Amino acid sequence: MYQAIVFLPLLGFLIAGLFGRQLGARPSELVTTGLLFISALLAWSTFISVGYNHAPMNVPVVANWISSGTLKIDWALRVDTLTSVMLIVVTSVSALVHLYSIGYMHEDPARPRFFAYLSLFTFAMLMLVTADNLVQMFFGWEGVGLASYLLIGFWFQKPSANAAAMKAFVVNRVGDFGFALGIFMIFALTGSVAFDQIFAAAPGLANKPIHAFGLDMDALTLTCLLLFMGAMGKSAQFLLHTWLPDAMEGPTPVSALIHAATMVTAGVFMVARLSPIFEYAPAALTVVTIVGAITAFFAATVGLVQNDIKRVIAYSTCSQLGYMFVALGVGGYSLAIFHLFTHAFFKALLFLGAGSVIHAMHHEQDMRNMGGLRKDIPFTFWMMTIGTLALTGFPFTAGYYSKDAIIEAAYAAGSHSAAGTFGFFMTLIAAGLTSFYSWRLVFMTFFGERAKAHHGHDAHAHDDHGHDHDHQPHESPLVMLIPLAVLSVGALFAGIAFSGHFIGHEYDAFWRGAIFTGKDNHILHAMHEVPLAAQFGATVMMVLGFFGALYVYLLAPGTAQRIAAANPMLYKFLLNKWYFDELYDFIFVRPSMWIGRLFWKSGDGRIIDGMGPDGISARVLDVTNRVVKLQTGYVYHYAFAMLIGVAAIITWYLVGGVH
Amino acid sequence: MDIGLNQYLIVAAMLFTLGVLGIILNRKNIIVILMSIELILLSVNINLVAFSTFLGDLTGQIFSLLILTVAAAEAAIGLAVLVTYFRNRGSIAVEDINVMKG
Amino acid sequence: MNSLSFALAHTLPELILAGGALVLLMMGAYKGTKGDWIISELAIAILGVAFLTLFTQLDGKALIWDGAFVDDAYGRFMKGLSLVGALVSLLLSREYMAREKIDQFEFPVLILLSTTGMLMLISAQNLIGLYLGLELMSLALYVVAAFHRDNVRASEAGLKYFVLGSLSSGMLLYGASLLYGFAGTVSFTGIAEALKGGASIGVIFALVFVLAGLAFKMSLVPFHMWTPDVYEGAPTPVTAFFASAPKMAAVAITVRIIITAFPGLMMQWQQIVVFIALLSMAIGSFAAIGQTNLKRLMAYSSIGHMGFAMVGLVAGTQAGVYGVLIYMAIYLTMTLGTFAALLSMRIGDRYVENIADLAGLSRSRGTMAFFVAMMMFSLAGIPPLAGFFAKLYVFQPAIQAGFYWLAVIGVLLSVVSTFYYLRIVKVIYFDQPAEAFSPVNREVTGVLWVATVLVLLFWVWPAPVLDAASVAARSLF
Amino acid sequence: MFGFGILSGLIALPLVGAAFLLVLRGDSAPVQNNARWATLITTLATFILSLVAWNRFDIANPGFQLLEQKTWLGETILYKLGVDGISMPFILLTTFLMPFCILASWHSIETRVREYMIAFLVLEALMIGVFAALDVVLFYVFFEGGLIPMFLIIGIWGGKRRIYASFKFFLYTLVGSLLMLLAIFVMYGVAGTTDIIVLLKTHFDPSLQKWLWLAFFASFAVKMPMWPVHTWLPDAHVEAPTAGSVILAGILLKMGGYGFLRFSVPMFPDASQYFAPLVFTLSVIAIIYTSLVALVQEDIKKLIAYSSVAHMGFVTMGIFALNQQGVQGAVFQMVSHGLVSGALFLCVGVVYDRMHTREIAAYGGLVNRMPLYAVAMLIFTMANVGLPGTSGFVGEFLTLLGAYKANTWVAFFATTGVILSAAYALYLYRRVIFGVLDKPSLADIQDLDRRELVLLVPLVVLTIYYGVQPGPILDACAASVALLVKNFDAAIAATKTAALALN
Amino acid sequence: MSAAQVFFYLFSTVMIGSAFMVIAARNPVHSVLFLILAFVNAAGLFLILGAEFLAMLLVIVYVGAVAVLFLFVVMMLDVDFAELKQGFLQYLPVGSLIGAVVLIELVLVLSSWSASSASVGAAGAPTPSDVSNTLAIGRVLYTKYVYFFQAAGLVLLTAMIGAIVLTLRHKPDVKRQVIADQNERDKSDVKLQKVPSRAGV
Repeated sequence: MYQAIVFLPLLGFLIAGLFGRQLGARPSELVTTGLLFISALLAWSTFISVGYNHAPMNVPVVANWISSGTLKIDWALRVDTLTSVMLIVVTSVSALVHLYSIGYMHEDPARPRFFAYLSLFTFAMLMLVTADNLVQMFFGWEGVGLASYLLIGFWFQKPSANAAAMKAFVVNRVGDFGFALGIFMIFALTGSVAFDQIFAAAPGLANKPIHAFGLDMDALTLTCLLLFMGAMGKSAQFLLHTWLPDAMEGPTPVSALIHAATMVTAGVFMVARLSPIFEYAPAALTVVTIVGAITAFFAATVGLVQNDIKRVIAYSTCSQLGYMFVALGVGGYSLAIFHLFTHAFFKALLFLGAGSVIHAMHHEQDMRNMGGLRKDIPFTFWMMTIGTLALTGFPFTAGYYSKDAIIEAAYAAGSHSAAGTFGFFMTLIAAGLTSFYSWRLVFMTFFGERAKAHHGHDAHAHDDHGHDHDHQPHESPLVMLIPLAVLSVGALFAGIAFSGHFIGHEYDAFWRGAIFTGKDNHILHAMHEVPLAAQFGATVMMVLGFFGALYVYLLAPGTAQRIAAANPMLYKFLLNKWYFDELYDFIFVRPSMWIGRLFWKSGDGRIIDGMGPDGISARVLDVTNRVVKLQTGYVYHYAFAMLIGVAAIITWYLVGGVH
Repeated sequence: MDIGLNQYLIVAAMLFTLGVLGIILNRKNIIVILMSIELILLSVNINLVAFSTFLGDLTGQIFSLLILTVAAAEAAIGLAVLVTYFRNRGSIAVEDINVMKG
Repeated sequence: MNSLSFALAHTLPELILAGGALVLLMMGAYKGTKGDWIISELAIAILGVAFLTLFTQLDGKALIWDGAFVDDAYGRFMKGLSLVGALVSLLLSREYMAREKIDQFEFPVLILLSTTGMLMLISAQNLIGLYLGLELMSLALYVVAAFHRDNVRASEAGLKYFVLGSLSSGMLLYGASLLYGFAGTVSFTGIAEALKGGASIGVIFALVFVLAGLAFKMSLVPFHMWTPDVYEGAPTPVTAFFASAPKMAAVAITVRIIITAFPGLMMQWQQIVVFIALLSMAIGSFAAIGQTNLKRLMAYSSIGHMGFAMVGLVAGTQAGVYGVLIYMAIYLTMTLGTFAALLSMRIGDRYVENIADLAGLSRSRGTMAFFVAMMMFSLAGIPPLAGFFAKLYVFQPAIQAGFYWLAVIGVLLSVVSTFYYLRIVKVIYFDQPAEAFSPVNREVTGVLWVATVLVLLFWVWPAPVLDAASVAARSLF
Repeated sequence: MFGFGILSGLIALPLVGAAFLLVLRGDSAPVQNNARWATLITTLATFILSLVAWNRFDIANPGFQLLEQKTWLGETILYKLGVDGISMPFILLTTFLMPFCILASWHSIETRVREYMIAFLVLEALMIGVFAALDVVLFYVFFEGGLIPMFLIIGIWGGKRRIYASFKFFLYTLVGSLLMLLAIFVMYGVAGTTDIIVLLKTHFDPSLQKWLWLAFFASFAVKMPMWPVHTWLPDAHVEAPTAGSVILAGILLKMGGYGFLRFSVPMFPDASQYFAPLVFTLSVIAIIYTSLVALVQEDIKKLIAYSSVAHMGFVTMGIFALNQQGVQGAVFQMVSHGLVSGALFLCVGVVYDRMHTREIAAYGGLVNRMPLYAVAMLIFTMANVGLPGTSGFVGEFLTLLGAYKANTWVAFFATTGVILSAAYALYLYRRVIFGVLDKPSLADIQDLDRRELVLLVPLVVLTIYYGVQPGPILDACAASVALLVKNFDAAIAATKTAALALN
Repeated sequence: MSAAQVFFYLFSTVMIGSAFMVIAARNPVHSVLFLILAFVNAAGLFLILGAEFLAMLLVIVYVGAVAVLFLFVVMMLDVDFAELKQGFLQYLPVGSLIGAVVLIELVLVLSSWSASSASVGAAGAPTPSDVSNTLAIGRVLYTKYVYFFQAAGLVLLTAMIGAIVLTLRHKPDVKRQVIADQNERDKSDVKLQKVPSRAGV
C-alpha cells in the first residue's frame, strides 16, 4: 500500500509526461488527478491505521540504491506517524490542487505537461517524507526542487518566470550545500546515513567534539547547523528566503501546492524527523529558534506593503514557516508539525482562493486593481475569509490551535533561554502583523471600489487563444470551488479535531516515538502553564491587527498612502523586501560573473594560456628566428661554428671537465 | 736528439691553427680556403711523422703516405667543384656563396 | 681456407661493390650514352647482391687485413642499413635524374664507390681504415652533391660540403694523429688497451677532434651547419642518399670507435656526446620550425634525429647501442619514405619542394597524403608508429644510465619538433588544395608504400629488427 | 584464435572495419553511405562483443581477468591484456558511446566520410586498448596513439579555429605523456619488467615514488584535465565536430582518471599520500574556478567543456580521497560523465546541425518549436547539475562523501560546486531553451528527427537508470576498488612502520 | 746549437711564415707560391725526422702536382684580384682570439706527451737500420697494408671520376674525331665536287 501511495503519482507523471501529447489534455488531467485521489485515500487510511490503530511500523525496502563499502543506501518507505501526517497533507492538498487545476488551467495548451509536473512533484515529495535515510530524503529534496523549478518556469515565455525558476533552484541549492555537508558529516560520525543507525548513535555522540573545517566544534551542533541550512533553503527562512516570493511567477495552483502547503514545509519535516539528533544539539536549536523568529517577523513586515495578492500570501507563508521553526527550536517538534498540518489547509485555501480571484480577474494579480469583488465572486470571498480567519488564529479555527500554541511554547521556553523569549516577542508581533496584512488583503480585494485601470492581462501567455473575455469578474467553475470547500473544512476544523493527538494528551500514543524528545524536554507541558497574558496575547494581537487593517483600508481609505508618504524610507525598505535581492545581486551574483569573466579572460586567457601554451609557442618561435639567423649561408661562419664547438669542448675539459 | 717531439708537435699545432684560421678569416677567395685545408693536412702529416719517429713505429709514416694520396685526390675534387661553381656563378668570392641560408 | 680467401670472403660485399663499380665504369665509358637505364639497374642489382651476401655469415666475428677490418654482426647490421639506403636512393633517383637531364652513368658508379667507402668505414678497426673509408665515402658524396653541375644551388651545395667536409676530416685526422701519438697505435683495441690505466688530457683532446670529425658526418651540432644548405641544394635523390646511407655509416663508426676504443674514457666521451646530443636536438627542433622548404626541413629533422640517436649512445651500454641500432633502422625507413613521398609529388614539371605546395594534398591524393602524414607522425615519435619505438629504445637506456635531465630535455624538445611535423600534416589535411599534382611512377610510390607499411605496422611484428639489432649490439661488446 | 582472447578481438574488430573502409574507393554518395553503414555495424558489433566480454567477467573477482599474453618487444615488454573492475566499465562505455558518435555524424559529416569513419574506428580500437592493456608500454602506445586520429578529427572536420585547437590539444597532451614515458623507463629499470601486474606488486622507494608520481601526474593531469592545465579542453571541444566532442568528453578525459587509478595510486601509494593535498587543492580550484568561468561563457560547447573540467575535479578529488566511496564515486562519476557530457554534446550537435552556430545568444525559446529536444536537454542538464535520480548525482555524492572523510575543507569547497553547477547549467538552459522564440532564424527549426531520437533516448534512459540503480557500475568496480584501497592502506602502514623502525 | 737544431728552426720558421702568407697574401698566385714554399720546408722537416721517402713524396706530389694544379686553376679562373682581400681584418680579432685559445690549449696539452704515455715504448728508429726508409715502407705497404693501398686506389679513382664528371663538357658545336667513322669510310663514299669560287657551298 505504501508503494502505491508513493508510486501512483509517478505513474501519473509518466503517463502524462510521456504520452500526454498523444492522449490529449483531458485524459491526462483525469489520469493524474484520479491517481492522486487514490493515493490520497490510501494515505488517509494509512494515517488512520498508523496514527490511531497503532499499526506496527515497518519499513519496506523497495530496492537497493547505492552501496559502496560500508555505505548502504536503500530505496525504502519509512512510514510512521510523522510520515503518515505528511502523507495526508501532501496527497490531500495535491489531489485537491490537481482537481482545481483542471479548472484553473483550462485555457492552457500545455496542460498535460502541467499535470505531469504536478504529479512529479507529488512523487518527489512523497519520496522525501517516506525516506528512511538521509540520501533518499535528499533525493526527494532535490526532486521537489526540480519540480518546483519546472512549475515556476511553467510559462517559459515569461522571462521573469524563467528567472524566478532558476533563482528558486539555485537558492535551494545553497541550502542543499549545507544539507549535503551535513549528510557527509553524519556519515563520517556514524558510518551510516540510515535513520535507525543514526538515531541509535546520536546519544553517544552528544557533546563530542569534532575537528572539521579547521575548527573544533561540538559534532552534533555542527551537523545540525549544516542540516538546518538545508532546511532554511527549502523552507525559505531568513537569508535564503528570496526565492519564495519570486516563485509566485508560477501558476497559482503551484503556489498553493508547493510554495505553501508542501514543499516549503520539507525543512520543518526534516528537522522534526531528525529530532533525535537535534535534541542533542541545543545550540543548534537555539539558532533554529532565532532564525525562525526573525523570519516570522521579517516576512510579516514585508507582507504589509506588498500589492501582488500572491506575494502577500507568499510572505505570509514565509512568516508562518518561521513560526514552525520557532516551535522546532524550542523543542516542540509536534507543535511545528501540527502547525504545518493546519497551515497546509488554510494556506492552500488562501492560495487557491487567490487563484480563484485571479482567475476571475483574468490573471490580474495587483490588488490595487481589485476591490469590491465580494459581490462578483461571493463563494471565493467566503472561502478567503475562512482562510484568513484560520491564518490569523481566530478562536477555534485551525490556526488558533497551532499558532497560538507555538507562541505559548516560545514563551514557556523563554523561562530558560533568551532565544525563547526572543521567539516569543517576535512571533507575538508577527501575529499582529499577520492579522493586519491578511485583512488588508481581504479588504483591498473584496471591499471598496474596483480600480478600472491597468489590466495585467496582456503580459500573459494566454493572449493567443483568441478567447474573447467579457472582462467582467466571474465566479470560478465548480471544479475549482470544490477544492476550496474541502480545504475550508480543514481550515476550520483541523485544529480542533487533531490537536489532542498532535500536541495534547494522546501525544505519546499518536507519535509512538516518531518524534523524539529528550528527557529534559517538557515544552508541551510547560506551554500549558504559561500565564494568561501570554495565552491571550496572540488573540489580542490578532484583534489589533484586524482593526488596524479595518481602519486603514476600509474606514479611512488613503491612510495607507499617507503612512507610506510619511515614512518613505521605511516604506521603500519594506516594499523592496529589505533590499535582499539587491544585496545578493551585489554580493553574490555580480561578483560571480565578474570573477568568472576575470578567470576566463585573465586567468585562462592571459595567465594560463599566456604563460603556458601560447607563451611557450611564442618563445619557441623567437628562439627559432634566432637560430635560423645563425644559419647565415656563409662558409666561414659554418667553419667558425665548428671551431668554436671544438674550442668550447676542449676548454671545458681543460678548465673544469671530468678527466 | 736535441729537438724533442714537443717542438714538432707545436709547429704542427701552429700550422693547424693557421689552416683553420685561413678558412675562417678568408672572405674573398675560395682557393685560399682549399690551400688552408692543405696546410691542415700538412700539419697532420708532421704530427704523424714525428710520432712515427719518436715511437719507433712505421705505421705513422704509412698513415701519412695515405693521407698525402687522399689529399691529392681531395684537392682534385675540390678544384673540380670549384670550377663547376665558378662556371655557374662567375665568381669564387667566399661572400657570394650564400644563395642558401636560414 | 687460407688467410687470403678467408679475408676475401669476409670482405665480400665490399669486393662486390668495388668490382661492380669498376665494371659499370667500363661499361659506361664504352657505351657512354645518356639516359641508359641499364647502368643504374645493374648498380641496384649489385647493391642488392651485396646486401644478400651479408646474410651468408650470420654470426661470428672476423678480424682481417692485419686488424684493419672487422666483420661482425654489428657491422653487418649497419652495412645492411647503408646498402638499403643506397639501393633505395638509386631507385628513387632514376626518374628524377632523367627529368632533370643529369642521368649520367657516373652517378650510380659514384654511389657504388661511396657505398664501398661506407662499408669499409663501418668495418674499420683502426684509424687508417676509418680515414680511408671515410674519405672514399665523402669524396664521392662531394661529387654527387654537385652532380647537377649546371645548377647554382647544387654546385654551391657541393662547394660548401666539400670545404667543410675537408675541414672536418682535417680535424678528424689531427685527432687521429694525436691518438696515434699518445696511444702508440692506430688499432682501436690497441688504443683501448693503452688507455686502460686512465687517459691523459692529450688523449681527450684527440677524442674531441675525432668526435668532431665524425659528428660532422652525422651532422650533429655544432658541426651541422652544412646540412641544411647541402640538403636543399643537392638534387633530391642525392639528398635522400645523404640523409640515409652515410648517416648509417657515420653513426656505425662513431659507436664502434667509442665502444671499442674508448671504454676507459666513458666519463669524458659521455660529456661530449651529451653536449652535442642536446644541442642537436635543440637546434634540430627549433630551426626546423622556421623552414618553408621541405628538404631544408628534413635536414633539420635529421639533425634532431641524430641528436636523439646519440641519447642512446650516451648510456654507453649494450642496451644503448641496441637502441641506437634500432633507432637508425627506423630512422632510415622513415627518411627514405619521406623522400620517396617528396619525389613522388610533382606539380606540373616541378618537383614539390615547399611545404605550401602540399596544401590540400589529402583532397587530391588521399593515399599519398595518408602516407606522408604517417611518416610525419612517425618522425615525431607518436605511437604506435615506428618512430615512437625508436625513441623508446634510445631514451630507455639513457634513463637507466641515470641521464634523467638529458631525457627530460630530450622529450621536451621532441615536443617542439612535433610542432613542425604537425604543421606539415596540417598543410596536407587542413588547408585548401592549391594545385593539382602530376602522376608519378611506380618505383617511387612502391618505396613509399613499403616504408609506410613498415612504419605503420612495425608494432605488429617488431621481432626481426629487434632480434637482429640485439645480436648486433651484443657483438660489439 | 591464435591464442588471442576476446580483448584482442575487441581491439581488432574496429581495425578490421577500418581496413574494410580502406578498401572502399571514391567519394561518391553511395560509397559514403556504405562507409557509414559499415562503421555503424562495426561499432555495434564491437559493442555486442564487449557485452560478451562483460558476460564472461566475474565481478566478484578483484583481480585481472580475461588475460592474454604474448611476447612483443623483446622478452620483457609484453603484449598483455586483461581487465578488472576498474577498467571494464570504461571498455563498455567506449563501445557503447561509439555507435552514438557514428550516428551523430550521419549527416553532419559530408566531406571525406570514409576517412572520418576510419579515424573513429582506429580511435575506438586505441581507446579499448588503453583500458585493456596490462603492460605499461603497451598502455602508453594506445594512450598516445589516440592523439593521431583525434588530431585529424579536430583538424579536418572541426570549426573555424580548428588548427589552433588541434595543435594545442596535441602538443599539450604530448608534453605530459612524454614525461610519463620517462617514468615508465625508470620503473622498467627498477622492476625489470613493464608488466602492470608485476609493477603493482613492486615496491618503489618512496623518494623515487615522488618523481614517478609527478611524471605520471603530468600526463594524467593534462588528460583529465585538471586546473591549470585545462585550457586545451575548451578549445578542443569547441572546434571538434560533435562526435569528436562526445569522444573527447566521454572517453578520452577518462583516461586520465583511469591512469590515476591504475598507476599513480596503487604503484606509488606513498607519493599519492604525499601529494593528495596538492590534488585536492587543484581539484577544488578546478571545481570553483571553472564553474565560475562556465557561468560567463557565450558558447554552448565551451560552457559544457568548462563544466567537464569541473566535473573531472570531482573525479580527481574522489580518487585521492583514497577510500572506497571516493574511488568508487570517481569511477562512477567518470562513467556517468561520459554518458551525460556525451549526451550534452550530442544535444549541442543537434542544434548546431540546424543553425551552424554555437553562440548562446543565437538561440532562445527553443522549447517552443523543439519540445522533445527541450526535454532531453533538461534531463541531461539536470544530470550535469547532479540532481539525485540522475546518474550525475551518484558520482558527485560519493566523491564528496569520500573527500569529506579525507579532508573536510576539500569537501566544503567542492560542495560549493553543487551551487555553481546549478547556476551555470540552468543559466544556459534558460537562455537557450526558455524564453520567447523571437529570432527569425529559429522560426522554422525542426524538432528531433527519428535518428536523433534514437541517439538521445537510450542516453536518457541510462542517465536515469544509473541514477536510480547505480549498482551495475558500482558493483562492477567494488571488488577491485576494495582491493586497491586495501593495498594502499597496507602500503602506507608499511611505510609508517618502516619509518618508525628507523627512528 | 747543433746542425739539426739550426735546420729545424730554419725550416719550421720559414714554414710557419709562409703558411701565414698563404692565408694573408693579397694575390692568390702569391698564396700558391707560399704554399709551395711551406711544403718544401715541411719536406725538410721530414728529412730531419728521417722520413726520406715522405719528404721526396711531398716535393714530387705536392709541389709538383697539387700546387701546380692550384696555380692552374687560379690562373684559369679569371678573377679580379684587385678587389679581393678586403674585409680580412674585419673578423680578425675574434677569429684570432679563438685560434689563439685553441693553439695555446693545444700547446699546453701537447707538452704533456711523454713516451711513457704511449703503450709502445720508444724502441729506436721506425726504420730498421739495415734498410732504407723507402724499402721499409715498400715492404709493408703491399703486404701488411695492401688493404689500405687498394682503398687509396679507390679513392683516387673516385677523385678521377668526380673531376671528370664535374668538369668535362661535351660542347655540341665542337666537331670531334670519330675514328670508327673514319675507318668505315671508303673511296666510294668520297665525292669530289667542283665548287665555284666566291659562291659558297
